[in-house]
Amino acid sequence: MDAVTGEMFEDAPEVAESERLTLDLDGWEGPLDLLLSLARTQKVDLREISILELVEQYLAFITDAKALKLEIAADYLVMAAWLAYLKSCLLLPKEEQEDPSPEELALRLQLRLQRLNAMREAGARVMARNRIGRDVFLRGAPEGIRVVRKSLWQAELYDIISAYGQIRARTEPAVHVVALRPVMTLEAALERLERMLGHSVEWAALQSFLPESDDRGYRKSALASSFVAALELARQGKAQLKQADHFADLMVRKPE
Amino acid sequence: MTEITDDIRSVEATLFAAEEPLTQNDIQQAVGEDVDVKSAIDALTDHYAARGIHLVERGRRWHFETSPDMAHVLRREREEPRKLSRAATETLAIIAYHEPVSRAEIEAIRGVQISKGTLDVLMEAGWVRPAGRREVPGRPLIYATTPVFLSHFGLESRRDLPGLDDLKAAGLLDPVDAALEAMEMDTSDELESAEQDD
Amino acid sequence: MTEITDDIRSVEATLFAAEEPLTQNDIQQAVGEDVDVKSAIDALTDHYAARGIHLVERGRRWHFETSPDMAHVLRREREEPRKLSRAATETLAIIAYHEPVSRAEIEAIRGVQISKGTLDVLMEAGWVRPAGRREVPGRPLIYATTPVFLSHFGLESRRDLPGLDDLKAAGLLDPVDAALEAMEMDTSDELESAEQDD
Repeated sequence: MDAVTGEMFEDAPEVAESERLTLDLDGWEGPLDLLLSLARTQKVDLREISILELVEQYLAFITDAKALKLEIAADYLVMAAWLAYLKSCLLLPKEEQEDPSPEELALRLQLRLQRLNAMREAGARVMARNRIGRDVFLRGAPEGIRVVRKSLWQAELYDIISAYGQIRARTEPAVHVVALRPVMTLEAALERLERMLGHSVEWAALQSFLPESDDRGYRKSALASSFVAALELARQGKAQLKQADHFADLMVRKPE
Repeated sequence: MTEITDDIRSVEATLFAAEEPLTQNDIQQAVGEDVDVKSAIDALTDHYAARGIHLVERGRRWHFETSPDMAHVLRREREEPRKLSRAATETLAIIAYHEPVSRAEIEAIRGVQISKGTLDVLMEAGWVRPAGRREVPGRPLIYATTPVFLSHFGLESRRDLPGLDDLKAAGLLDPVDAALEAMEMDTSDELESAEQDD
Repeated sequence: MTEITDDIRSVEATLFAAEEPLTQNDIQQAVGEDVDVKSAIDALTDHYAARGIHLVERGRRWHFETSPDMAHVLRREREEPRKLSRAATETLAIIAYHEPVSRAEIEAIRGVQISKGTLDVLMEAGWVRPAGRREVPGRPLIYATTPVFLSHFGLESRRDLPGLDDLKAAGLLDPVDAALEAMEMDTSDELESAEQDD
């Protein structure tokens, strides 16, 4: 897009005024570009350029473009407004001028045009150099230099050993070792209850047969085991049981 | 030595820039009718015979190639230190502890499949070698460690590897058990405190 | 003429075989520690200066390319590199002559916004790269040219950019503000000297 319209202009910089008006404004890359193009038609060194004349040209150009009902981008109009203001300032008597002075504004514009022009010419000179693929050519079929990357693998003995430990730990069937708790086994309860019943024919609460202990867990275990043991002894006819009410004490004695 | 003429220079440049070997006719078309291509080729062949590049003819086509005795500059090795991946480390450990061992056995012990690349890496490192086949159905390849493995890791023999008891003593074997136990303790504590609240 | 040594031959072969320009270090790595690469490069540059192929330095990298005066022979039937748009050409010139330079600075010179595609085209060509950020509010990205830019346009270094010294001397690479300040200083100097003359 830019290339085509840009070349159009560069190939024909001397087109007559009327013809140039028929060009789409898109042919310029912004107002500064258009100003530079107009400046070049003054055919003087940019340092000698008459900014006032340039402003006149730009404003005339925009007015003509409007008359031709061309679409004009906003930034061109902004530049036109600014240039109109600059022109009026430049025409005013010096005493009435404010800061920055119109001369400075004009000088700034001139400096910007110089810079853009310098880069445009530099770009053209760079493009005109002996370019690879156009003026000079590289080797068509280079063999290429291959770097064969050989990995130097690193590992420490510790890595191997700890990895093995982790595999074993991860994959061994998990062995649940339940810590030994203080419990009274059923066998122990049977033996104990039977032995203690041998000494008494009086009714006594089951709790009274339990061993003394500060361990709640052990006491609970002893109670449960002794209860089952009492039932077993009753089944074997070695003990009698009675209970006055629900949740009342379970009474035990040796059969008469 | 032949004088360098523009004819020779243009044939030289044409052959240099060509993407494939050129016939004499190809060259003639490129450089134009007036050039004596054959003499230019002869002059160039002579000139380059002593250099690092030669102009050679292959099946009536000419091209430049690097001199055969310079092949070593075209291929060079560079060693890059790289850390062994987790999978490779584990696989190496299993081979070291269980050798000789088949791939299926490694996977069974690891509990995870291993990719072909993992064993390749270990063999490339020179630490593992194929050690025959297991005489079972399918005759799977079995792997073992190499002397390079022993020397790299500073081991006299595989017996120097710490045994399971050593690993356990070093705390390398029981992270899972310890965690489980800790969990059980927590649970019983909670139950008790719940009972006490009653 | 320099005698052809194996050192020269190996550097020659390396540069010939390389797919891209090589730094002196690249070459050293290819040919080995013992070779005096710099002297070999100098000898080769001399030797090839008269031939159809030249050894050239571009941004501290060396490569062989065809002699520019052979362009007419080689250009035939080859596609020209795609022509760069005016916007891209100017942008490239601004980056090359001002580097490193921010997008806003490029736009200030061109007096128009850069369309997104313009910088992309230059980066895709490998001529321009982001070169960090300017430590000013907003931390804008700044752009610079690459070694590929230098080699593509046949520049040994940025100092070879056409007219660079003249542009510098004329202050045309300075921002407008700086130029104005400099001019004011000059003017006041002149005024002062004028007053002194009175």
